[in-house]
Amino acid sequence: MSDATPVELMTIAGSRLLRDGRVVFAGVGAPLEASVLAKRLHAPGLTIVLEGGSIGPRMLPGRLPVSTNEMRAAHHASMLTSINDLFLYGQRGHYDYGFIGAGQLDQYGNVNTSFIGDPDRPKVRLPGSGGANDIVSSCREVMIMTRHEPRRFVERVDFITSPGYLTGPEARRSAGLVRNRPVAVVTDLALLGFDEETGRLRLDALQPGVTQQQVQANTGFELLVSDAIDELAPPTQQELQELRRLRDGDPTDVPETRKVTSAP
Amino acid sequence: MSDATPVELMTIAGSRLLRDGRVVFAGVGAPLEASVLAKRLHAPGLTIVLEGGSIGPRMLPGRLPVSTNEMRAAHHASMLTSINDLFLYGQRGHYDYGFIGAGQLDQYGNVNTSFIGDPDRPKVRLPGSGGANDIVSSCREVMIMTRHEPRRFVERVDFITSPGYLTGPEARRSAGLVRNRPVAVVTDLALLGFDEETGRLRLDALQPGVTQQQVQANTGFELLVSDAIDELAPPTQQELQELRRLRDGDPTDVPETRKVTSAP
Amino acid sequence: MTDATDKRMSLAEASALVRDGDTLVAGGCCYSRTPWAMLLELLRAERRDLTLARNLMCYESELFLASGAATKLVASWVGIGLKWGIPKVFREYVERDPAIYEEWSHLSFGLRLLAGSMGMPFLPTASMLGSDLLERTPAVEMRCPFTDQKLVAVPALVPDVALIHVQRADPAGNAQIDGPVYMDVEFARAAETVIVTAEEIVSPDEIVRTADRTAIPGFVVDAVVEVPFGSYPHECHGRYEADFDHFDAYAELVERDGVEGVQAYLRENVDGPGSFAGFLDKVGATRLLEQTRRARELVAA
Amino acid sequence: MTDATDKRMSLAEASALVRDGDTLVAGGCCYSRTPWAMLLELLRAERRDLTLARNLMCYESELFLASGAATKLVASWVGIGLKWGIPKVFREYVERDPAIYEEWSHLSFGLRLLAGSMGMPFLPTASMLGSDLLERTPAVEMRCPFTDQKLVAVPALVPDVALIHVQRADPAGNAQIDGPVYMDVEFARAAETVIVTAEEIVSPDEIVRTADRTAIPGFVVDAVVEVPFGSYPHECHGRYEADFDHFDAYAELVERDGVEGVQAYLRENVDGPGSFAGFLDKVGATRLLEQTRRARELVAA
Repeated sequence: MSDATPVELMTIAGSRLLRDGRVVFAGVGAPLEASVLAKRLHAPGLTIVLEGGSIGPRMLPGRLPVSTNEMRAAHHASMLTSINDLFLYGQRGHYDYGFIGAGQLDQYGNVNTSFIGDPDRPKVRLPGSGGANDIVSSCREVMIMTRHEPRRFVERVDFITSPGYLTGPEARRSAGLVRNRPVAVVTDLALLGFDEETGRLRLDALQPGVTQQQVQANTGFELLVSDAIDELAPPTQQELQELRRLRDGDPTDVPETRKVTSAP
Repeated sequence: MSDATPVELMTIAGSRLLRDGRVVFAGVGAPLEASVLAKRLHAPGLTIVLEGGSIGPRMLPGRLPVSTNEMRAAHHASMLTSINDLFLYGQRGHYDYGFIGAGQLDQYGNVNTSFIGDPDRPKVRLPGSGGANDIVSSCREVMIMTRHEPRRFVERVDFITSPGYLTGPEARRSAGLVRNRPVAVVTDLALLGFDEETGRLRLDALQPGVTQQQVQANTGFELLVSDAIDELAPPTQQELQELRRLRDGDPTDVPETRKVTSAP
Repeated sequence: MTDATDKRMSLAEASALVRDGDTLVAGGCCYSRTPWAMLLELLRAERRDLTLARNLMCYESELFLASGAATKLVASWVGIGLKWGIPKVFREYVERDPAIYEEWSHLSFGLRLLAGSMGMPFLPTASMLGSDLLERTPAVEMRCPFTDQKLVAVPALVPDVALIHVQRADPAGNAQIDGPVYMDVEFARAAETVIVTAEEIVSPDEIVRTADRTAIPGFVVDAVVEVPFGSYPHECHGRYEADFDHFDAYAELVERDGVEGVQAYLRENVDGPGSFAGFLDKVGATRLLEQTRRARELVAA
Repeated sequence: MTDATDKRMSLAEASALVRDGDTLVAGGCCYSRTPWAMLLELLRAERRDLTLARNLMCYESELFLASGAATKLVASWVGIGLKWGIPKVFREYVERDPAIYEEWSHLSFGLRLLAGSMGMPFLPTASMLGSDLLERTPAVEMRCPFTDQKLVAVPALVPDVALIHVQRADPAGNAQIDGPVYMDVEFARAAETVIVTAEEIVSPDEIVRTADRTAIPGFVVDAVVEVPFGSYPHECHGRYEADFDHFDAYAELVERDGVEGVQAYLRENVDGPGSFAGFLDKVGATRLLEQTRRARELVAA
C-alpha cells in the first residue's frame, strides 16, 4: 500500500504494538486512532481509556473526538467516571500501556509540551502537560508517537514536561520513577526502543523503504542502532481501509466488535 | 408528660439542640431518633447524614434502621454515596453537628467504645470505634447522648476511642484537633456543657424534677456546675407522640415534611 | 466478546482464587450487600490462616474465627446491629487474644483502602489524632510539608483478594451498584484479585446504556459469578431486606451454645445444604419473596 | 421545603457571590459541560483580579485575560481542542509574562482539589517526579513515612468559588450529572462557595428517586440557577454537541485580529445580547435543535 501517508504509516505501526486483553491509556489524535484500529483488527479485548473519564469506548466512524473528554470520546463506553479516578487507576498500576504524542522529545525519551526556549522568557508557550506527565509516570509501558523531524527529536528538551529516562535509568530510578518505563517511540520513519543500560533511544526497525541514514538525518542527536534492524511490514489493505473509514467513514456502520457484545 | 421514659427524655432534649438548616452526622439509635424528631418538628431544613453513605434520608415510621448502612437508613435520601466520601465531607468541615452515643465517657468528654479494663487483657471487648472517632475528629460541634449512670461516667476512660478534650483544651489543641470541639452531653438526667478553660464537663441544666445531687450521685467524678442551672422544659405531647410514632407508628403515614417537597 | 473478557465462573471456581494465608476484604457494610455466598463458599472450601478485613463486620466475624478459616480480623466495628449487640463468640476469641482484632476508625480504615486504590503507600487524615487507637495500629503521626499541621498517616492496605457483591455486572466484570456504594469501589481498585458476585449478569449493552452508573471497571475484575440472593440473609439494596428473624435465631443459638452454636449454624447452613443454592432452598421461596416485598416498600419513592 | 433550602436565583444574583480577587474553579473539562453562561455573566459583571483555575482550559482562558477579568490562570493544559490548537491571544499573554499561567500535570491539579475536598492540606502522588514541572509549582518532594519512597506532595487548592454546570438539580442544590463527572465533585466539595447552573431544575422527589446518581449534595451549594443550554457553544453530555462552527469562527477571528478579535467576540456575544438568553436567541433555535440531534446520535446505545 504505497499510498499510505506518513501519519497513517505511524498510526498503523503503533496499532500493531498493542496486544489483546490489555488496557491502553491513549492520548487524543494518532495514539487514540492507533488504539481504536488495534481494537477493531487484532485486539478486540483491548480496553481503551481516555483522560476525560471514559473507559472502554468504541468510536463512531467519522465522529472521532477532538478532545478526550467530549461526548464522542464517551461513545459506547462501559464506564464513565471522574478524571481523578481515571488517572488513579493508572497510578495504582491497572494500565498496561500509556500512549501519548510529543511536541519535542530527546534522546532519553523526555517529552516537552510546555516551552520552546527559556521557560522564563519562552519563544513559544505550548499548551502544557495535560495528562501526559501522569501517563508517563504511571502506565506500565510508555509509548510515544510522533512525526520524525529534527525539530522534534532534539538532543536535550528545553523543558521536561513528561520524563523519560531523564539522563539514564539510574537518574529515573533515583527520581522515584520506579514503577514503569518508556518502551517505544513510533514514528513515520521508524520504530525506536530504549537501550537498557543507557536509557537512550535506539533504532529497532525501519518503516518500509526508509533507510537508516534517513532516520538519522531526521534526528537531532546520535541514535543508537540495534544489532539487527528490522523492516516493518507495510500497512495491509485492511489496516488502511479501516483507519480511513474510522476518520471519514460511515458513522452508521456498526463495527464487528460491537455486534458480538449484544448477548452475554 | 410524666410518662416519658428516661430514653425518651434524653432523646427529646437532644432533638431540641439541633437548629434548622444545619447538617447533622448522627449515630444510629438515640442520636438518629433525636435528629429525625428535630427534622419533623422544628427543623425541617435539617440535613441528616448517616455513616453508610446516606444524605438527607427521611425515616419511615416503624422502620427505623438497626444499622446506619441499611436500606431503612437510605429511605428517601437525596444522595447515596460512598462511606469514605460521607466521612470526608465531614473532614472538609461541611457538617455542623456530630451526634454520637457513648459506652463510657470521662470528665473531659473522652469516649471509650473499645475496651473495658486493660486493652492487652480486656475484661470486656466492646465493638470498636465505627465512625465515632471520625465524627468527634471532624464535625464542628460534637454532641454525645447517653444514659446517666456511674459505670458510664467515669473519672478516666480505660481507652480513648474517640477523643474529647483529652486532659484539657491545650492537650486537645496540641494533639492536632484544632478544627472542632465537643459542646454538649445529653442524658436522661441533665444537659452538660464543657468548661472553656479546663475542658471539663459542667452541669448546665437538669431534666424536669431531677436534682443536682441526683446527677452528681450518678456521675463517677466531680462535675463542674454552671452558675445558673436551668431546668429543661418537659417533653411536649407533640414531641412524645411524634417520637413514639417514629418508633412504633404507622409506616404508611406520610410525614408533613415529605409532603411539601413534591413541587419545587 | 472474546473469551479473554468472559470471566464467568461458579462460586467453587472463584473460591480457588483465594489461597490460604491471604488477606481478604469483603464489600458491602455490616449486614448490607455482604458477599455472603462467596464467604460461605470459602468456609466450605476450608481456607485457612486468612486475614479478614471489613470496615463494619457482622457475624461473619465469628463464623470465620470459629471455623478456623481466619486468624485475624481488621475492622472499625464488629457487631450484628444495634438490636443484637456484639457477637458473643467473637468477643470470647478477642478477649482471649486481643491481637486478633485490629481496630481502626471507620474513615482511617477506608483511607487505607483508598490509598491502596490510588497506588499510594499512605494517606493523611485528621482522624485518630489524640486517641489511643493510634498507638495500637501501624498508623503514625506526621506533619504537613506545607502547613506543618499535625496529621495522621495511615498505611495503604492492598488486599490479596476483594469479594464484592453487586446488583449487576456484565461477563467482563463491569459492575454496577444500586444505593450506597459503601467502600466497594476502593476495595476493588486496591485489591490484587477481585471476585464479583452479582444478583444478575447482564449484557454488555445494558452496562453501556448506563455507563455513568458503572462503579467497577472490568479490567480490575478476575471472576464474575451470578448469585441471586447472594447477600442473603443480609440485605441487598432495592432487592431484598435483611432477614432479622434469621439473625434472631442465630443470636439465640450462639447466646445459648457459644462456639458450638456457631458450629451448629455452619453445619445447618453451610455444610448441610452443600451449596448456596441449597441454602436458599432451605430458606424457602415464600421467605425470599417476602423479603423482596419489604425491600420494595423502602425504595419506592 | 423551607425557604432556607431554596437556593434558586438568577445568573446576575449568583454573580454577586463572586468578589474581585477571588480564585475561581470552573467545572466540566475543556469544551465539555463548561459553566459558560456563568463565566460570561462574570465578564458582564466586570469582575477583576480573578484567578481562574481549570484542569483543561478552553478559550475562556483568553476571554478572561483579554477582558481584564483574570490576572492568573491555573491549569494543566490550555487549548481549544486538537483541531484549533493553542489559543493565540492566551499565548501572547503568557509569552509576555509566563507567571500568569501556572502549569500542573492533570492529575496533580486534580489531587490539589481532591485534597481540598478531603479537608487535607496536601496529598501524595507519583506524578511530576523527575519533571521540570515540579520546580515551577509549589509542590515539593517528600518521603513516605512507611516505605521511605520518594513522592510528590501537592498542596490543597480551596477555591473561593466553584462554578459547576449540571444536567439537573433541585432547588436545594442536590445536583446530578450525566456522563463523565470530570472534576466537578472535587471542585464543589473543596470550594467555599458553590454556584450550580443546571439545564433543568427538578423537584426534590425526582432527585430522591435516583439518589444514588446525586453527585453534589445540597449542603455544599449556595446558588442554583436554571440555564438551559448553559454550556453552549460548549457541549453538555447527552443534551447538545459542541458547536464546532462557532469555534471555527472564533479561531478565525482571533487568528486575524488578535486581542481585538477577542474584544469583538465579547462585544458580539456578551455585551451585545446583554444576557445569556439574548446570546441563545442570536444563535437561533434551528442551530440549538441541530446540536441536540447530534448529541442523541452519540448517546443512544
